[in-house]
Amino acid sequence: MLLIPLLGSPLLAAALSWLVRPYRRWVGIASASLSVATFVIAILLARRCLDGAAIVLGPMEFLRADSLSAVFALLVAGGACVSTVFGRSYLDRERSDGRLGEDRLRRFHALTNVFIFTMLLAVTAHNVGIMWVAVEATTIATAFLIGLERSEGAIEASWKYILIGSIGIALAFVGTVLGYFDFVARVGPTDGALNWSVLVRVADRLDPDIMRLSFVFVLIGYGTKAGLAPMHTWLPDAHSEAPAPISAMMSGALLPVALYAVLRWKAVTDACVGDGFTDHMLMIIGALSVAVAAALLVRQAHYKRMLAYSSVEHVGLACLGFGFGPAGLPAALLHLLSHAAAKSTVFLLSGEILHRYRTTRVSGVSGLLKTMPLAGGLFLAGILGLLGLPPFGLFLSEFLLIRAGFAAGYPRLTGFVLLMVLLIFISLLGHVSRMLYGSPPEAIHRGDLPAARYVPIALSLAILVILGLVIPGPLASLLRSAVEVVYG
Amino acid sequence: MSVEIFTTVMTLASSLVLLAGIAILWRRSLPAYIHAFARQSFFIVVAVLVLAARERDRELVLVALLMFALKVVFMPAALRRVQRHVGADADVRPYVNTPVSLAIAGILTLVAYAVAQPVVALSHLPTRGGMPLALASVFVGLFIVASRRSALSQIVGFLVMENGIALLAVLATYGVPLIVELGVFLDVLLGFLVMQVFVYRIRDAFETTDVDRLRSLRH
Amino acid sequence: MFLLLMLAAYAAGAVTALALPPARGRRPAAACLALGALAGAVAGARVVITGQPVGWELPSSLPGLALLLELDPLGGFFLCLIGLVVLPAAIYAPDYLASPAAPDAAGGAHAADGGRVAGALTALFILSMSLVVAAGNVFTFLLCWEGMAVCSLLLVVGDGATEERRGAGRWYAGMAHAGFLLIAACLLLLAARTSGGAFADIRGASYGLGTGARNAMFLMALFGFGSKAGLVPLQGWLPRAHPAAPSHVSALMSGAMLKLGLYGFLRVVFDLLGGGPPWWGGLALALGIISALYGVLYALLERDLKRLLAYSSIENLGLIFMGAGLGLVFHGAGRGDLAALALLASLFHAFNHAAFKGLLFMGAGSVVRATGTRDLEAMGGLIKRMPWTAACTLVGAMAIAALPPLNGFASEWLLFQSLMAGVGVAGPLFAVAMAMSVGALALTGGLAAACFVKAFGITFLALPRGRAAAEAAESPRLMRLAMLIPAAACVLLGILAPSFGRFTAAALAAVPWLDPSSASFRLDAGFEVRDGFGRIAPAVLALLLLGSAAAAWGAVRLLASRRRRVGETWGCGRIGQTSRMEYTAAAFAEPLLRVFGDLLRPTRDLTIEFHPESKYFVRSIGYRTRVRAWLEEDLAGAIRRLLRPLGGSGRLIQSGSVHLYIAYVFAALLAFLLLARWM
Amino acid sequence: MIGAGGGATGLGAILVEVLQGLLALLLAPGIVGLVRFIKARLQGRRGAPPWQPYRELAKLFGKEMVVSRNASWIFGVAPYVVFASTLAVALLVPMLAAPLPIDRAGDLIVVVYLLLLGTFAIGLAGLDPGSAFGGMGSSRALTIAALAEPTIALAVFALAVPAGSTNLGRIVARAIEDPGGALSPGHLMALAALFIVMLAEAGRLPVDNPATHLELTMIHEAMILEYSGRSLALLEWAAFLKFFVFLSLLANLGLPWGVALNPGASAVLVAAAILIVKVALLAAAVAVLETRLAKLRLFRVPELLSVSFLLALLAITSSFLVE
Amino acid sequence: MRPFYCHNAPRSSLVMAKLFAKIWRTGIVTEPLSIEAGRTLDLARRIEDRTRRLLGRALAIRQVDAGSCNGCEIEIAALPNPIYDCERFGIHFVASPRHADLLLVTGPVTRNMEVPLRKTWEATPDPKLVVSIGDCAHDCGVFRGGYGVSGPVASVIPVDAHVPGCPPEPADILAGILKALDRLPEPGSRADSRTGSTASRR
Repeated sequence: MLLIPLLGSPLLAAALSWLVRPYRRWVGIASASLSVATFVIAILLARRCLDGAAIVLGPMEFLRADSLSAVFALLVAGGACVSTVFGRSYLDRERSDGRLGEDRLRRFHALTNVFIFTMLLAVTAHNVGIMWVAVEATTIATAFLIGLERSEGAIEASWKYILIGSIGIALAFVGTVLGYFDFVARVGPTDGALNWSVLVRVADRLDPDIMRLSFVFVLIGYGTKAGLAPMHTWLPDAHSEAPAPISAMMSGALLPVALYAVLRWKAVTDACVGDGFTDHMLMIIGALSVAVAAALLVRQAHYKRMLAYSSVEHVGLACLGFGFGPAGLPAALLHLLSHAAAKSTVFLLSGEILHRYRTTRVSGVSGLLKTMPLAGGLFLAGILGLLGLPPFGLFLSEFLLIRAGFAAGYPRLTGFVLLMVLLIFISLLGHVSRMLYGSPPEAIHRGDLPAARYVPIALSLAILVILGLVIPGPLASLLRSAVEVVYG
Repeated sequence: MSVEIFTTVMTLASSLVLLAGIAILWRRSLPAYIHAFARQSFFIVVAVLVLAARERDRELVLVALLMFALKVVFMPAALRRVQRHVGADADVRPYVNTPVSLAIAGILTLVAYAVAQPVVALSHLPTRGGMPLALASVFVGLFIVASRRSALSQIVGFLVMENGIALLAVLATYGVPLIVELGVFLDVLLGFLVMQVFVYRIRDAFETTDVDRLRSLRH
Repeated sequence: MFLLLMLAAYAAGAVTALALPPARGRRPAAACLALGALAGAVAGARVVITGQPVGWELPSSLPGLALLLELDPLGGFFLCLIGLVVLPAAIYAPDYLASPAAPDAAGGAHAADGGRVAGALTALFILSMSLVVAAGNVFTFLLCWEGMAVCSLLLVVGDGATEERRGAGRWYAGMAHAGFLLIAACLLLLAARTSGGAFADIRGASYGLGTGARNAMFLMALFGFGSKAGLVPLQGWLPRAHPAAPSHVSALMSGAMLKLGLYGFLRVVFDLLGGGPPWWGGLALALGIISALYGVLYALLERDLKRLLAYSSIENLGLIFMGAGLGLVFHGAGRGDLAALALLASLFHAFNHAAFKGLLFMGAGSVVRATGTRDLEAMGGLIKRMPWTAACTLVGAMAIAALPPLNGFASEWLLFQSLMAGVGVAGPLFAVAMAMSVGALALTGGLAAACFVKAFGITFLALPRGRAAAEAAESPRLMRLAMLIPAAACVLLGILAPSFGRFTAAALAAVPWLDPSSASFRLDAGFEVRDGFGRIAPAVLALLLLGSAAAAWGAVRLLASRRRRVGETWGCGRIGQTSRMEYTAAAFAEPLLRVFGDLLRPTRDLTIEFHPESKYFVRSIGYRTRVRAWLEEDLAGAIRRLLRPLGGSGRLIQSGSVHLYIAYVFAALLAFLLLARWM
Repeated sequence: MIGAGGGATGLGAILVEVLQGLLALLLAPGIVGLVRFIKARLQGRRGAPPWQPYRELAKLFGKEMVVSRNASWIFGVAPYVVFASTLAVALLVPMLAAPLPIDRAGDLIVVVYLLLLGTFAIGLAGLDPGSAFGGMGSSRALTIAALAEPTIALAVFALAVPAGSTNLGRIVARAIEDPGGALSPGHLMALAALFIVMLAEAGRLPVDNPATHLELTMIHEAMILEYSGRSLALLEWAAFLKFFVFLSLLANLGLPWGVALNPGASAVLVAAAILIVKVALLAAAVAVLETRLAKLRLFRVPELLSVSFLLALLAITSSFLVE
Repeated sequence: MRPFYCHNAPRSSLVMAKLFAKIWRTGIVTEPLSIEAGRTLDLARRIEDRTRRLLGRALAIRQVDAGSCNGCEIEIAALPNPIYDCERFGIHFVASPRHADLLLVTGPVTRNMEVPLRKTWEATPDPKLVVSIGDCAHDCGVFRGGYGVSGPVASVIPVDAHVPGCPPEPADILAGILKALDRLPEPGSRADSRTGSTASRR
């Protein structure tokens, strides 16, 4: 029963924002409160799914949430919650600056909530096809959000995003069709033939050759949405041009949702083809992503693009974790959770920085810690978190990842990835230190937002710290049962 | 209808679909692109109707009707309107010239055969002969997107790709479940509309639909 | 029990620093830290003396992520070492940070938050250092190791107001993280066969590893821990980071944190890997020698007081790693008894270095606080205005120059003895290496003496070279007290060296394969090495020196004229003496700069301007000489050059063309399809 | 603990020690006087009598001390440190009997570092009054000391390894017991190296000219340029003592015969007599050598020291690597 | 002469042998100090007993050129040479007034040297003596009244003894110094005569 409010509250928020005319302030508050509610519901959902139970809803088990879904639902709802709550500051300001008319404000709210809804749907849909539809729908919802500001850059970014994203997702549909074809050809048409649970159950009867083919299409297709190299090309553009709350959600939540789709298919393919195939694919593409991110971060001149490439890196790392087998999966999931917390934080703050300094160039920002001590400090903490330093969660998950890599018997690959991680560390830190320190420009306004505004960000950093020191017992069992979902 | 005739008809339809896609590669004007796309969609509708008739599947008939309305009527019309509004742009100076494009299309078809080989091997369906062709039109669509400069021709390329996928779904599995099909239609429609909106925006912002000009975001 | 008290105290220190306003919070926080240091030292000492490890575990719900503390004698020894540095540093910090004059304190104390965060970071830094040596599994070790690096990094950067601090941060961050990743790779490779990564399990599991894997792990451990210890060629961060940090943090970093490089090296290479072939030790020994000479040469030429100390830390860590490498050689040659001797030297020197380098950095901090500069050429004459600081620093300088009967001598003596023991143990190649090492060690000792004569002499003696130095004032009482502690330690550790040697030997009992109870050394009232090969009794030496001095003094008092007159410094009758006539730091080092010119590659720039009327009249002569740390800079440059094509290729990938992007998707699809068909 | 082992115990040993210390203190100026005397004669002069240094010391002790007002307590303390460290070395080096109990308190390495302690102190004292000459002197003195260290260490190495001990008493005792070892090429080369280092450390020609009064060429003199009266006397005495200790060390290492193995009264007296003869012979050799040599340029001193380093290295090679 | 470690060792040793052979042939060339040869010595004031006792047998001299024409310097420079060999009397020159017992001042005191001379005197520890050398030191000689001349030595620092002459002979200077210390050797005493085998070899 939790699934209805989970999916319902963003829909309700979307409807509210679309229907209430003229736009009222309380709509924003309601929207934010509903996203908090969604997060709470996601937590409750996760609690229900702790011990491997699945919640099913609707005809033909239309929706089904097991522990793997719960992990991603948590991630999506959490990211959405932080972004919408903090995003209010962004919206208030854009509005008072007159950069955001009422019409667009309404559209922003409506589309954001639709976006959240589609992501939640993607992770709770039982049917592969519906999941595909939901993921495709995220593209449509976000395309307008990226182009909200209607600058040339925003239009360019949206076009690239929508074109590359649509093509990718279309390829994923080819994979889906091939999988369905395999199923129909081998098992015969049944009810719920495209349902996960059914696919996994009969996977050993499927044809391995076709499943391989299908997985390649799925990997490239959803991988495009996930920002895996070399299909990542839209990502830096979209993330850097989108409004900060949207960048935060896209990076923290959307990319993992695409990976979720890959993971679901991996479970099916593994059960059919046997271990090794998907792992190798994922490892190749993961390592490639990390390397490409490293190459592009070395001389990166824009800080939002920098954060975007860092997303490429982390998605690549998660992919590697998926490839490292049962030990790597919980690491990768933790990695995505921590990454969501850290990346939403820094993306949201990057919006503040952009507003204050009016430039996206690293060289244009200096003395951040002096201009905005609180925001700068939180930004620094978020970046340190992203770099995988303790006591933040990514340290722990990267630790687990590397351990899994070595334990799985890929010391050279893991070593290579470590080298790339080092390069990224050095480059990123160099860029960020240029922003944080030094003397601020002359005419810049100093001071933070009211401290209370930073509460959501502080909370998400607090979660990040907790994830970096102790894995709470419930989360661990959730992850364990998620591993069972994938590896049986 | 005997199996042989059915097979022949379906393969013929698939070939026509592919040829209609390849036709885009040698045509030089946007209206011609749109026309080719409409024709391709029409061939698919025909194929679906034939299949529906053979399988006596009402759902497929519904799908065929939807497809006709959307891809043969609405989308080409919308595209023509957009094209009139934003201008022809005499785009059509592709990155890759026509002979090479055609050669690549041939290679892509071969690749599609190679890739689809296990699928064909596994399938007992009479439609299996068309599956590589459907995959080939996916590839050709992709190639169109990659090699054409105008935003509108990229949309057309994308739609050609979609058509290929739709054909593949029909040939391989006699149609995915209806709800999925409906979702897909909705997505394609919405995606198409969004793209259309952005074509206007690109035109407004850059005074051209040549997406090659969209290169300020890089590195 | 004491371990938990220590943790609680450090945590309380962090909270206090963060919660209270800086002006009121500094002293309570410092008290917490001091208490923690004492508790830690007691806990460590107890473990060393009883030989019974103590442990504590916070289990985790995921395998391998438990926070496992297990303090064995080796860790206990290092905990004592940390305590020795932390205690004075904690006492030192409040007054030091309260002074606005100290430019390096400014980074922490005068940031926007008034130094709250810096205070908390200091406490966390100490906490993570203490936990590193108590860590009982890979996760805890790596967590604390990197935590230590992060805290110290933030402390080094401070408010990042100067390019110096930012540059230091970049260097430090890069090298520390590179080292960390090497260490992490090494440990995780080691732990790959165990379920939880506990050190106890790894010990049992590491023997079956192949030679190649073991060699790789050793190299990773050597360079990983070497980067923390500042071994050449990974030393570049050290002379940048230490000066930039507030002085008590420099003391902590140099005195305590660098030693953890040794700890980790011993833990991994001796304990977990169980030693290896002699060339492992040979490599460590070679790096140690090179570092020692490199460090001391650049220290000698340095005119920045804190950079000088930082270079000197490279030197001392080199000496320490010489001992460790030697131990490894002996172990590889099957001589556990001699290995114990070499490690005794190494550990002892580590402890000594903690005492005197902590002291020297605090002394430097006092000077910097009083004068507002780190430039030696602007100091001078401070001994009259800052007698306490000067006296304590002098003790430190003498100890670091290894002058008997202070502590530095005791450990260097042990190192000499272990080197001499190396003849005939591992073949003729190593015998030659030992001879060269003895020479290098002696040269290092001599250069260190020259270096610290310069450092102390130019800073404290003669006339003030600037106004700040002329108006300097002595540090407040707490800071003086803080300096007295390690100064006393330097003296006591020197005179009571054998007793402390026994303590060190007890710590070595934790390292398997060693045989500290064997005949390689005996410690009673003196040191006896290898059955009488070498013997010293530091206490007797001290008595001898004191007795001689007292006798001389008494005789002079009794017999000689007591007339004494104060006059001017003799300067060939010139009218007045100014500080411009004094020997400068650069001039002091000039002869050695010439001698080692080929290594140091100084650039000299002599410009003579002649009178326009005649070239026989000189209007002005400018002489400028600069010594560039070319090894560091060239290495960084080489890395940058290596990275440039990578960044360039990145730019090619992301060209902005949407067509190309789609082609990527296409290409990736085709490539993976092909891969899938043939995999 | 000192009592155990060795050739002598208890009171007798202490008496020998005291005797040795007094002997060194008292003989040291005379030996320097002897060198000067011989040099004077070789230069065709009458020269001062060999006991002239005693007169100078007595005079200096009786004179007033003028101290710069810029100097600190370091300036006052340094002479005592130098004197005490040199005296301690004099006590550690076996002159009359070997091995004495005090042998256990310190070995050859201690000797080296005690001398370094003296150099350290005088180096600081040179900088203290702020005179340019003092700084120059301490800079040079420490440069030379630093460069001499490796040679000394290697020489110690070369002497200690064959003898099985770094402790001087043991080395000397071993040499007496095994005269063949004392004449081995390794041993001799080590002694030659030590001899060169001795010239450098004791401030003799060709490294430093003790009689110079040209500030620019000074090393030791430059550092003590500020000293007067009793402090100067102490420093001079310490320098004499250092020279004497070096000579007796060389003498007893190279020609160990005569050193008493069991310190009976007569044996010690004989040893003292033999020591004086040996040291006097060495002093004469130094005098002859100094007559023959010109002072080296400062920047050629490292070359000289590298020669000695090479000798020491050869000593090691031939003494046990070639075995 | 080349340092002993030069490459051409055989030649070097030959040179050395020749050198020492020559030394042997030459013998000691020091001449006895003849007081009669000197002129009168002008004792400015009586020297304390203690000073004489203390400095009489070991005297360190710091020479100060207060503005001399260098004539006196040339003569002074002859003091340590083998002929005059001041060292036989325990006299040697030092580099610092701190080490000195006696200041040997030459020349009329020029204005530039007035302060340095006083400072040198101040820098010399007690007990100390000042001996002025040459006529100029006494009364400025031919430089008297010159614009750069400040006055005789005695006008700047107290002078204990004076050796007249322009310039005085080395023997006079030596005799003057010894006279100042009141320890002129008796004729025929050891330090003065050329006795022993070295003399006979001459």
